[in-house]
Amino acid sequence: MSLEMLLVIAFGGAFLTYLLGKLSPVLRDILAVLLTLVILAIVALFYGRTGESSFMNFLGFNLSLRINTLSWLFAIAVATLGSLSTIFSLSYMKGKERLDFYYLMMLIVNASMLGIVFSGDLISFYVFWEIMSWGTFLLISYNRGPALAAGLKYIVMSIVGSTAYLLGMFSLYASYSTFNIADIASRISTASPGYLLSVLVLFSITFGIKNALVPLHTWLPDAHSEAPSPFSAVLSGILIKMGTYGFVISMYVLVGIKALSHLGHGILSFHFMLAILAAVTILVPTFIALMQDDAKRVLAWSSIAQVGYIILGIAIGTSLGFAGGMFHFLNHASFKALLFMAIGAVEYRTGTRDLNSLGGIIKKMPFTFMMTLIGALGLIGFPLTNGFVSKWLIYKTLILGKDPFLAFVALFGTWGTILYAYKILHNIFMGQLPEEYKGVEEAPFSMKFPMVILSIIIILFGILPGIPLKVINVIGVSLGFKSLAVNIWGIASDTGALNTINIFSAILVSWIVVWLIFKAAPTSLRVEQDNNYAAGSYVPTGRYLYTANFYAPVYRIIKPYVIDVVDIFYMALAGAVRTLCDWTRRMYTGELGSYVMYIMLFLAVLITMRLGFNIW
Amino acid sequence: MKLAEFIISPILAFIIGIFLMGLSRRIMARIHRRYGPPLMQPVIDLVKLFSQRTVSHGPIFDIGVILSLAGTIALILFIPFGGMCPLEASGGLLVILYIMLFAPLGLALSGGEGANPNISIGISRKFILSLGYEVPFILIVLAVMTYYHTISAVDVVKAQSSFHWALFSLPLFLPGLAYILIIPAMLGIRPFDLASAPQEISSGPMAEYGGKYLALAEIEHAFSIFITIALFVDMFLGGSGNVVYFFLKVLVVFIIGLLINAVFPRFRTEQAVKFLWKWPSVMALAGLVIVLAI
Amino acid sequence: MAERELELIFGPQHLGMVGNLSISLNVEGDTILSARVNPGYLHRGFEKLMEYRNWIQNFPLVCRINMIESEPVEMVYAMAVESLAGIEVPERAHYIRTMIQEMSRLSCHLTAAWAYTSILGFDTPAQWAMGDRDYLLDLFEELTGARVYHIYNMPGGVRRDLPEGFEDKLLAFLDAVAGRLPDYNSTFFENRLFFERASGIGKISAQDAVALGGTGQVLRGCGIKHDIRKLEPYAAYGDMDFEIPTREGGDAFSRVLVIRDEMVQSVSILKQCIEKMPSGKVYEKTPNPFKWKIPKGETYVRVESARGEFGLYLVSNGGNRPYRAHFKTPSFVHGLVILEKLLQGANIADVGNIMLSLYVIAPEIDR
Amino acid sequence: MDKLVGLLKGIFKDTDGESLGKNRLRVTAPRGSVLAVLDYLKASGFYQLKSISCVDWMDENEFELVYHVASMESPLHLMVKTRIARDNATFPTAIPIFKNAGIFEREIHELFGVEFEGNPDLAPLFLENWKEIPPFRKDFNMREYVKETYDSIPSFEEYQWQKEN
Amino acid sequence: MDRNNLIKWLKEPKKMGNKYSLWAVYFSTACGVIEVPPVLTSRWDAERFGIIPVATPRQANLFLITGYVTTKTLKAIIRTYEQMAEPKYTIGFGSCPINGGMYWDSYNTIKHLDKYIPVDGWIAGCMPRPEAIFIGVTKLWGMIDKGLATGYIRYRENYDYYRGNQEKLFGSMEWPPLYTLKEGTNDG
Repeated sequence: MSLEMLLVIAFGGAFLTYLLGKLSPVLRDILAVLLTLVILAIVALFYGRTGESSFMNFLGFNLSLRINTLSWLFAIAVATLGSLSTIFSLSYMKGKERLDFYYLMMLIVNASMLGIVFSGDLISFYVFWEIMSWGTFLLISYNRGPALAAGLKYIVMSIVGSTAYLLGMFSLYASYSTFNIADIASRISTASPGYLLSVLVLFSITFGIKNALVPLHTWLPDAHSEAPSPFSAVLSGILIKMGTYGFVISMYVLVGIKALSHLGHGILSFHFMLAILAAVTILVPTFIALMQDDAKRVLAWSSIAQVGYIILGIAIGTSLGFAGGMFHFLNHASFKALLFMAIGAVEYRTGTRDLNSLGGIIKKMPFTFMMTLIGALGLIGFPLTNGFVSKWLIYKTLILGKDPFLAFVALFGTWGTILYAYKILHNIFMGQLPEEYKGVEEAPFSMKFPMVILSIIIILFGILPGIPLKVINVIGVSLGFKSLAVNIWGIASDTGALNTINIFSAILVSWIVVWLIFKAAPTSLRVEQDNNYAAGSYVPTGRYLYTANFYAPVYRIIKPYVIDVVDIFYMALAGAVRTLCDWTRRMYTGELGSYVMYIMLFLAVLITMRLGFNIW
Repeated sequence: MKLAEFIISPILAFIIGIFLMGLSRRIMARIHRRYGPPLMQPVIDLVKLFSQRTVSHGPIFDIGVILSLAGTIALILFIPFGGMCPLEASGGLLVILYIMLFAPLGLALSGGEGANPNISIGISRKFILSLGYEVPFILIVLAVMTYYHTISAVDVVKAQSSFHWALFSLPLFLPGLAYILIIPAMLGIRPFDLASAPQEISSGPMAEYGGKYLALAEIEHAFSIFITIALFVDMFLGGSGNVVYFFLKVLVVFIIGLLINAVFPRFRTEQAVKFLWKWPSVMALAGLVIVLAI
Repeated sequence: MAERELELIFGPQHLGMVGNLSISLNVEGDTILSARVNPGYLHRGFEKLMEYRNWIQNFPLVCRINMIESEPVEMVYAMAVESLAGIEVPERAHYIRTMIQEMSRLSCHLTAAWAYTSILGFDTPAQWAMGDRDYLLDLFEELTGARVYHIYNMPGGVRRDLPEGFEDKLLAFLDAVAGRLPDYNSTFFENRLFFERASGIGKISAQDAVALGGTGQVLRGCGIKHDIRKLEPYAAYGDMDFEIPTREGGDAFSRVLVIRDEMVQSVSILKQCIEKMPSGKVYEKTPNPFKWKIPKGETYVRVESARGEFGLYLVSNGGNRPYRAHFKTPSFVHGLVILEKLLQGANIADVGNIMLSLYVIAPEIDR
Repeated sequence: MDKLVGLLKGIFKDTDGESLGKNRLRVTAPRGSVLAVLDYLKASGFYQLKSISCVDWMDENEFELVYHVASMESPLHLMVKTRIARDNATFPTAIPIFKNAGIFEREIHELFGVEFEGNPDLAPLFLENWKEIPPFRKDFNMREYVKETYDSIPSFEEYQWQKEN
Repeated sequence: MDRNNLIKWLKEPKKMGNKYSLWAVYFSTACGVIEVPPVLTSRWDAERFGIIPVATPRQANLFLITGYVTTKTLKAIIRTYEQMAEPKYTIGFGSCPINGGMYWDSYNTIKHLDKYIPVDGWIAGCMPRPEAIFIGVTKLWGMIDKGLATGYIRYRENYDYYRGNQEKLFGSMEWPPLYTLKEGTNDG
């Protein structure tokens, strides 16, 4: 099976599904699931393959597809999440309108993501990138109303990103007259640091927007909360990671470690700046997430913060940090998708995801609770989940790299994460069950199944982190990092090793001991929720649940400091642009002379910029 | 030998923790100008609690409290203690930092199913407080790890052998003091007992606990007294290869902490967080800067 | 977004509740939106019970209206009966009454100090205060035979004269308490954390305090010099030289400090009592209680209890039992009106703090 | 004191004032002018409503409402009294004049059954599930009630004896 | 700890634990509570015997019903008592819960507490002195030793009687029965 065939199946299947939907919705559903499963199987079979093939000649440029371990890792994540979210969609989307369109877009976005990771040159990368962006836009605004506004916000920022990408791409072409990534990479080491930096900055804008790196994140909270839940899982789980892929490609494939290390030194180096940006991305969104009342908005802000960890690991640029960042990308894909699906299941059953009005759902949806719990534990980075290992790697890198302040931000962000993760768990599942949710049922099988798979991944990679770490180590080595001493249970090292098996068995044994003690004591009486301490009174119905303003004291402390300054800035900017446009209308005088003058001015600016690059 | 440590160190920790609990009640009584309970009182309480028949609110109510104690017991195995550290090569201080999460998270989950707003408020306060004390605590741990350039607790202890105690070294003096300031917050005792403030929210997370649940929570508290102080002894007082010396060091630190908390009332939540983000954090930060500068 | 309000029930079975009272708090986050005090857990219908008992039988009854400080209640009832029946009280009885009033005030303030400190979590001064109060109860026991309910005041005076050597014991106690004051100051009143917990909490303006019917510490904490002992001296207070301590803040901190200063004044009044104590008989004989009828009439008498103005409106229809008695207790207004007002917008951590700084004692509300 | 009585009599024709010993003044006013009197008193320095008492004069089939008002500076204490009919007793509320009047009225409403018009909160204060006539009325026989309610409940010994036989 | 005690501890740890660790519900039912703070604080120091006040009924095993009980309080007492962990002990404190005491004719206080909840021991007097509380507690110890403090078992076994009496007084109760009622008893 070749890469071209895969993409043909992926895109063709998507359109076939759309057409089949006109005939029979059931067949459409089956085909969509089958298609994603087939893609998953094919991608899985690609494991270990490397190679590049040209598939098309476009205006004289050779467009090529390429596979290596790096793209395989991303592709398998795409394919897994794609199939799971499609299965999840089956019951979640049931009864909604324009379903053919929904499935078409889902499958096309998946296919385009596969296209991105398998692209061997900048042009096909760009084409797939645009398909993905527009498909995402259509899916985000699927629900219309506020969703349309969120989608517009997304696509405007996406276009800005694409423009930056095009600038970078053409600039590279101008220098090396090829679009092929591998060709550019082999020649770029001779370029001046200033030029490299400018290209990197341009690409960083593109990928930073997709990756929702502060200060380019503002599209994400709206988009995540407005999109349909299965797509939110894809969006947060893998789609924004295309930005991560872009960062890896531009930093370590295009430019390469060696050239990268020459870009400035100490605090003023490129990757240190990126790391600081990542630290800000961890810190601020974590606390904004804490203050949200909509479950999906909490998760959306949390996605931004977690992306911060990924970029932090990758930006630091040691083999341990790179491994941590890459592993965290996988982990984030698993637990954030799981969380979005679980919230989706709750929303599907109760009709709301408002953290203030839910409560006590654990009595009705214990399975969904367990899944949310596992997802939340992974998010926190609880020992025995995969999030722990990746965060441990990142922390260790930072501490031993003498960056304790970045480490502090990362660790502190984790404690913020605990707060909002528990808030989600508590406000949805814990506490008293309100009257109106007495009739809620457990999620259907097609929702349970993807959640189970994801939770198994979380636990498995948490106890045996060696499985993904070995793959990541291969990638790292291929990119020129030092090889790590990876075992199946973690990492051996002189400065503090990690052994998850030890942790697992210690906790298991002490669990058994405590459980035996617990069992030896008299059995306790199971009581209803209204048999509860209320200072001697009977529990008032429906008014005995603490959810609103869950962390009120913290809110009061942080509220003056934690505001989305960036969003406010962009909004002000948008307002200013509108005024500016009103003003510029007056420039269209209709006289040829003035237009000529504008063009001259513009050229002058361009020339100055060009000169500026050279001087730098 | 190694295998025996797995059994001995939790049991010793339990004995020391329970002894410290009894001792603290006794010392507090003397400060109150009264006689105080027998030293064995915590054990008597535990015996009684385990014999009681109480109520449960659901499976997570049980699992949470078991998880919290299990995590704490597992944590003991990672802490160098009198020459023993059964799981020394399994992640070091970073893992300790994370396994310390088991106890509050387990209690929070268990209490959450208890479906009582007092519990929820208590948990919310507990997490807020932990957000408060983790700032100085992380800074302190980072200062220690950066100074000794290792994340392994055993190596930190080794580096302080032959009386090169970190508390009396220039860079780590301030973090050491900061740690003493945050010990009551980490243990949730006065003046930082706002999570379980009985006069405000009816003992918060414990409100629905009785019998064995309370007993497990008490044991967990005994362990965490030991762990918190043992970490201090390991990081700043050079640990000890001898259990008796180690115990003496723990005792001294504990009594100093006790005298502080005898005369202070409870903070309000915001005041506690502001205090913790102010003095201990500034001290720890100063220590970290000095460590980096050297 | 729908905001969910929580109804948090504070009391009666609650460590933060001193007395048997229930407050249901409407909470969002940790802020109280509104509070509703739910009294009645101690309602025995005293005023109704009094209508079924004759004038003397009511003495053991009325003192139980306030368990913490029974003296002012006895006093006010005795004064009301005396005023209706036109009985003159001997001078020495006035002094003894003054003395026992002040002892009772001291004991009540120490209880309040215990309650207030233990709610804030000051275990140490709480334990000390309660321990010190017990020595005062010993003195009460020697004087009256009971620790709590003394039934010492009678119409026409007090039940019995001071036992021998009582003055010395009282003086020794007063010196001991005054000697403890620095300890209390350093651990409690001058503790920085006490200031942080109490200042600005439960703030009420002087106008509101008057308009809502506040008395005692509530007024004096707002800087209003209002004290029945000065305004309308009863017993032997006219002969005593003392000051009315006031503070300007109007918050819990000021009210608690006023309580402390009042204790200092009480000690001084007690010392003056012992100094100036005249000799003579301690009670005026009254008729056979079963045949005692009091002429038709009505009266309102008031004393300054530890918590503020304690009044009794007593109506006689010429029979051998009261026709109607109505107590004006300080906690009634403090607990039902001012407390509800001050709890609005307060933090849930401060419920007990505000309640006890207002000196709310549940049985006084319920009667 | 006499001056005040004179003043009051000058403004409100049907009021009557009488001194009751030192510092006590009883002002009797008919139902219609009580609130006006209170309003006037408040304006002339009697800021504080201490309490409202209610006396059940069953023989005359009247309730007597006594408003205790006092000033902060002078020791003078005024009792403003009025009589209202006992059957279906209603009276306008004094909340507009004295903010704390509501709670006293709530108490009287529960214990005597006087309906205060305009008082928004007349919920039961002390009693729960009270089904009898208001307990402080003179025609409520307390001892009879106690016998019926509490003494009729069997003791544990009686119950066991019943069970065995 | 002398040898006798040690043997007892080894033989019957449950009983000994329950004896020496009486945790009291903090419920100021009525005026009797004014003698409880002195007992708990430095003059009398009940913590010597393991008696401490605790916050919620779930944690407690000793219920001191201090003084007269009004109907409103009785409801709270029953609720609190039912929420306590077993084994649990109640002590009626003062004259009023025994037979109404001086409120024998009050319309709002119940006269015999043991008609509504089981009471293991009584301390008479108004007020009982702190010493009396200690005597009461030692009596309770003796009862625990001999296995006589079985109020909670009596409550469970005769729940229909107690619940019936409670419902007679309150009309209907908000919360469902704690134990299942036996047949044909819940009609009063």
